[in-house]
Amino acid sequence: MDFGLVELTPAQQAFQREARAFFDEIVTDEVLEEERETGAGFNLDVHLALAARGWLTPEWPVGEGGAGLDPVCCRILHLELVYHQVPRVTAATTRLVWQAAERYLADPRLRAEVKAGVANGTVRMCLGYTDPDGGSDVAGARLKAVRDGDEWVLNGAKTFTTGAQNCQYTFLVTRTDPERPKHRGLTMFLVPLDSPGVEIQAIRTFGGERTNMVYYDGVRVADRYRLGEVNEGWTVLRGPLDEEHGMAARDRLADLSMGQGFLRTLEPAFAAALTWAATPAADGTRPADDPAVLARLGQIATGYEAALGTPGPMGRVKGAETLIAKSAELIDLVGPQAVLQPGAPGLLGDGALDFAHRFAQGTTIYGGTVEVFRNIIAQHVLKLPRPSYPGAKQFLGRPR
Amino acid sequence: MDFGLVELTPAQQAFQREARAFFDEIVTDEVLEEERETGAGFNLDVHLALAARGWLTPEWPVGEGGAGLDPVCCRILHLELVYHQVPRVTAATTRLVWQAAERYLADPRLRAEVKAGVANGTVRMCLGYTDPDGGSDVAGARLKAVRDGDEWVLNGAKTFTTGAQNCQYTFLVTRTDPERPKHRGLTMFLVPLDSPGVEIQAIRTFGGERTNMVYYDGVRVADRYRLGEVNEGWTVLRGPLDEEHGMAARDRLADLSMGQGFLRTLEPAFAAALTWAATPAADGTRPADDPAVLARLGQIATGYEAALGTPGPMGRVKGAETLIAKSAELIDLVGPQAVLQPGAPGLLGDGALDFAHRFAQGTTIYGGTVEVFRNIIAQHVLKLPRPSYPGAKQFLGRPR
Amino acid sequence: MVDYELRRNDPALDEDEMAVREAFAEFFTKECPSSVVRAAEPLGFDSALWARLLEMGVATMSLPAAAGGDGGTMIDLVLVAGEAGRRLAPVPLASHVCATRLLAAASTPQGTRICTIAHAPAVPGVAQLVPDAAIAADVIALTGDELVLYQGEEPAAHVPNQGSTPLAWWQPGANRTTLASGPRAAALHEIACAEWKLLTAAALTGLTDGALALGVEFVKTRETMGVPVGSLQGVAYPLVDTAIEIAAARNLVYRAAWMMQHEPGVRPELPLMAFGAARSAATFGTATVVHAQGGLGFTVEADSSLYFLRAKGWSAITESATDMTRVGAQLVAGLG
Amino acid sequence: MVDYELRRNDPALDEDEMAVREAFAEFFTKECPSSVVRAAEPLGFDSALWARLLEMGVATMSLPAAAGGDGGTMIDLVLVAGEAGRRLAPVPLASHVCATRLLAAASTPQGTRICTIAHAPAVPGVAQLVPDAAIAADVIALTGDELVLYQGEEPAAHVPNQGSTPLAWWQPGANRTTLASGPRAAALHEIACAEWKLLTAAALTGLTDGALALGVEFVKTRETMGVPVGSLQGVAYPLVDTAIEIAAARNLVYRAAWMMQHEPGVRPELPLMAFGAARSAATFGTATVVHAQGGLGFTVEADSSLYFLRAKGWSAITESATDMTRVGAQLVAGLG
Repeated sequence: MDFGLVELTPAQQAFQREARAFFDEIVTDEVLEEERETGAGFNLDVHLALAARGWLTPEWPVGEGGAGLDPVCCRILHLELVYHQVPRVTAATTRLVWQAAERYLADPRLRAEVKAGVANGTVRMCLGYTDPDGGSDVAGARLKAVRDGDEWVLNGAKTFTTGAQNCQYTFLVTRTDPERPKHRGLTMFLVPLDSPGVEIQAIRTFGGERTNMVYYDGVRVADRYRLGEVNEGWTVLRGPLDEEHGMAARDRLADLSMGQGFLRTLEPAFAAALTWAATPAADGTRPADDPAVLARLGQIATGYEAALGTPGPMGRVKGAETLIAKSAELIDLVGPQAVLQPGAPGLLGDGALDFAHRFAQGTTIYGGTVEVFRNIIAQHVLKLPRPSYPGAKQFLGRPR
Repeated sequence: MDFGLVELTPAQQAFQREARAFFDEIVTDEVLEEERETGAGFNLDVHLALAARGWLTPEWPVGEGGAGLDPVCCRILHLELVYHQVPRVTAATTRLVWQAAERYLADPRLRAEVKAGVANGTVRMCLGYTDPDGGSDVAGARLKAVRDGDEWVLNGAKTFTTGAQNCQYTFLVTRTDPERPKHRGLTMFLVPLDSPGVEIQAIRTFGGERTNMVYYDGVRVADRYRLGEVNEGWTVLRGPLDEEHGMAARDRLADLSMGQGFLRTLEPAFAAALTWAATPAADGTRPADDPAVLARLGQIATGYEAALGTPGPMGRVKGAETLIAKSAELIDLVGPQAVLQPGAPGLLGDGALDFAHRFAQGTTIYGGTVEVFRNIIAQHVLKLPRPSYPGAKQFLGRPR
Repeated sequence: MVDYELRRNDPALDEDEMAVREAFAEFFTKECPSSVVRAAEPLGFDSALWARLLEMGVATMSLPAAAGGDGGTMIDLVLVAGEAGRRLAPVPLASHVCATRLLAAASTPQGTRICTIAHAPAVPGVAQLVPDAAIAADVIALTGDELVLYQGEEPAAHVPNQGSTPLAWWQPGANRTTLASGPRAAALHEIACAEWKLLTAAALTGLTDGALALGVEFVKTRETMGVPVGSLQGVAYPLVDTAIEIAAARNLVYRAAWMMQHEPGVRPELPLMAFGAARSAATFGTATVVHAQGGLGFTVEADSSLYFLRAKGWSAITESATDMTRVGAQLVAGLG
Repeated sequence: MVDYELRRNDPALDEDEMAVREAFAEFFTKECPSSVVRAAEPLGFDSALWARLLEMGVATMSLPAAAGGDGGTMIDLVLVAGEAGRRLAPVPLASHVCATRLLAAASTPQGTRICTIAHAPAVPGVAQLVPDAAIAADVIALTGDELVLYQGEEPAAHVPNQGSTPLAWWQPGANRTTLASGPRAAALHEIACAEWKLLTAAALTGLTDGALALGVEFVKTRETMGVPVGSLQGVAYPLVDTAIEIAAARNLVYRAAWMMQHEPGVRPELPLMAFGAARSAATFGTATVVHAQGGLGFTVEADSSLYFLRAKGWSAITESATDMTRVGAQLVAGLG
């Protein structure tokens, strides 16, 4: 057990100063404002500036386009990215897809090309998992891929392909054999998004993010972009899914909770509420002078701290649901000022309360709904009997 | 819409005074102490005293053993029974079973005999629904009834037959045809509990109640005790079940919430907490001087009031779950004194806080679990699609 | 045991009440589809809709005939507010109706302009956020021990906010008319704020019911694993719980309205309780519906998003941090 | 954004910690089956079990070697308390251990008798409910600005209570030894009470985990409608949520213990938070397990009933009404 402060070496301290100065410079108000408006989770200049330092792939050797950072510096870099609110959704999906591409791209030249692009920022990748009407049942994908000589022809659509407008490739789940059991008829591709027949249509969420519907109309993709064997897509897919679902091991510096990325949104909101509580009104009284206000702040903070330490898939559920519950409670407590939005005078903490409450609602869905995670916990942690559904021989789990 | 006070006629006022004086006299400390110890929900002297006034069947005509009370007086009587904590579980199950017996007993002499006994207190009836291991799936009953000439031979057991030790009959669900779909192979009987082969074994709950396991070992029961047709037991059973599930109409004087019977347990607990809050400590301060304490009392009272007005099966769920949540919150608020039990010095409100918290846990099960009620609401109120289970063509609902 | 009061327990609408509810249900369904709600963003005010609503007499319906009203009741008002909420109508219903009632109670003729109420005490030079002040130049507020009608030249500047309501920072101006003073001023103001909370509670309950209908419809038709999503208990139960919370809040709103109308002052905590219950039903219910619709519910094109944003957007625009403390204090005081 | 602290985040037990947990898990599994728990009712004390536990050094294991201890840590103690909780051990673990640590901190030799702590200030002539005072004649309390060891002739009279704990009304007697005075007295007492809450939080977390195991086992085997009960989401999800609450509370207990041990005073709110989280996990979890077992879970013969009654029975015996206010106050104070 160890919750201690990490003592930094002089080199690590220098790195921390360097990173902070770097982000202070490149994450300008314009960058943040643009991100607020577009909700893209991506800024090309910032992305390329990160790439220039090898910080998109910080743990990779310098010779391969990385920065050769040790785990402590990687953690510092991660926390600085969070602290500076660097738009980084597309950077994250790119890393996720790379894991599968590295392992399953058969063509070494293409693999090397993608790898170099991931590091230098010119190759960015997004997730093409969800069919329209498909919900969480990724294995039920219907987008069709039909072989035609050395090519495949794709027809169908994917929704929630976040970042597609800024990516070169999408990690696409296709149905190559509708006759086989649903998990056995999938094939994965790394589809170039500049292929003729690809159309990207923006979808905005009330959390402020932009995602996309992507249509595939007779898109032809060469067989070299296939990942893994034909009809073995489920195996290929499960790597990143497991990563997203946090079944993978984590080191002792990393966030304990898979939901911490969500929970962090609560921090500025809570800080805004604390500031509100400590600010005297015209008559000199502070909300914090009321023990009932303090008690509610204490309750909310307790929920946050409890969620922070909840590991793995449990932390995923707890993080999302804590963010939803506590952001709402903060708004109830603070009142009118809490629902102001950017541009309003008297905005508390940059609108963090309003933002947290809206953003929260997507977090029970991203990368699998909380129900998917509850099913995982029921079956893999509690070992409860698996429910049987007519349409599923398996439920996002391991093949039997 | 009408939430107004009922203005009593002089006769109704007189009745109220009479009822209060009557209960003040017959519900002695000994009666309450005995009930606390036995958890029987029954006291023979009290039961017979009620019968002597026709108050077991208060709305029946005087000539049939009732008291001919108008609805207002019936309501007064009911509220006085509650107010005086009269042990009345067996009186209630008797009334419930009588509805089926009145309609389905084929033999007029037996019917008249039972009716007279219900009114004069000598016939008391309990519910024999649940097979051991049977849970909420009443239609899955396995206790066997096999015809032998003009008699039936019963073999099996029922659990949670509350009041059996004080009853003359049990309303028994039996399996008469194991070959037919499960809802079509049931037959109901009114089984005399003094029949040879009946064995009653006490079960105590931590809520303080006593219920029973009842074993039926080759019990012979005459066909005249059969209720309704052979294999039509589900129809017979549904009357009282629907009544228990609150699908039946209710008049405007009655409790709005099916869960109010449970919720009432919260009232003395809340009153005890209010008294605690208003009592000065040695240094003169009262818990109620702390706004945080007031806020929590306000929250709890709000939950209670909201539950009070929740009608039908929704009120059943809300009543039980509000009682569970709020009794726990009251204990958390009040602290050590809240968990004291009768006999302890410094007991608040007769131990109402401790009692409410323990009693609460049974209320999500009595007469069908909250899950059964949620299924009913999902299907009959929201019209959501019915889930399909391999073992059920129907789920405590109407036959298709 | 705790002693009882023998009351009727009947939330069922009578014929007249039913007629009011149905008339307004029909009105809002017809006049206020989601396209109207969207078109009114971000200010949250549709003047044509409001004009038609005023024509229906909504502002004055609950006033005594002597004050130009129809002798309607608080019950009628919560029914109207509930239907307005169900369709997210962008109109200053609660503010203007309560302000109008307040003017009538203070025997002051109401004008033709939209009027609203400042919920916190007004201090010259100190701004407060006031619901609907971005469309109302007339604001009633408590200043010192006086109840004052402030009449500005024009409404205050709108501030962007989550629920797209006409919220504005407002401060008392020079054009003031005293409506009442002393304890009566405070009492009138407190009643008006309680009425505002009650009408908002009614609107939130209707809002949640409107959202639930969208969620139920979605899960009936969407399939996963070869079964309708709505047949899974993990999906169905939260929707059932939403229905339960709506029923609970609605009847509490009804009871509070009935008591305010027929036995004013007897249960002053009920409007605060109703507001608390309705707000929590709306918070839970709209989040549940959004979630039941999966990723789709999270998009701005889904109507459920409109409901979600107004759940907090309508309830947070009044200060309520001390409501529960006040409820608790009233209950403790009731002991003596 | 809020600035960060670079800390390790590792709740995994190291080899020594694992050894402690396993030793005590084994001990309680073997020595404290539910029959022992039942036999100790209603007093809630098994003197033989306690004697064996003392032999294992539980009272002094966390004291410095100079004070006769093994230099164990708060972490070791929460591990022991967790395993005691899992088996509902009827022993005064939290009280006696915290009192012993308090005596050591005040450089007072501990005696051979069971010692406990009065959580509220002791006023002559005023009785308070003190955990374990029905088996402890030695009670440490804060009186005025002094920390005092009161040594009675015999323990106070046991009062019946929900969790079958050795609870008693106690008041300060004549035989008193001053352990410390002034701010130091208050500080020592506050630390001891925080430690008590933390160990109780650990016990409650273990308790909930023990209950969950019973619930999970039941729903795996019981069938309804032709499927195992546990395959229904309506049954499985609350059990999943119980597991989540346990994991959340456990790691908060660990973190609070680690900080108390290694950076005392830096996060004084953590033990209160851990207590709150563990209590709410126990409340929800034991009720969920009882309910999952249907009518059976509600019977006294079911072991789950023992767990349910101790969830509140162990957590309510200390005053905690102001805990969250104190947490909030500490956070606001941290702003400046």
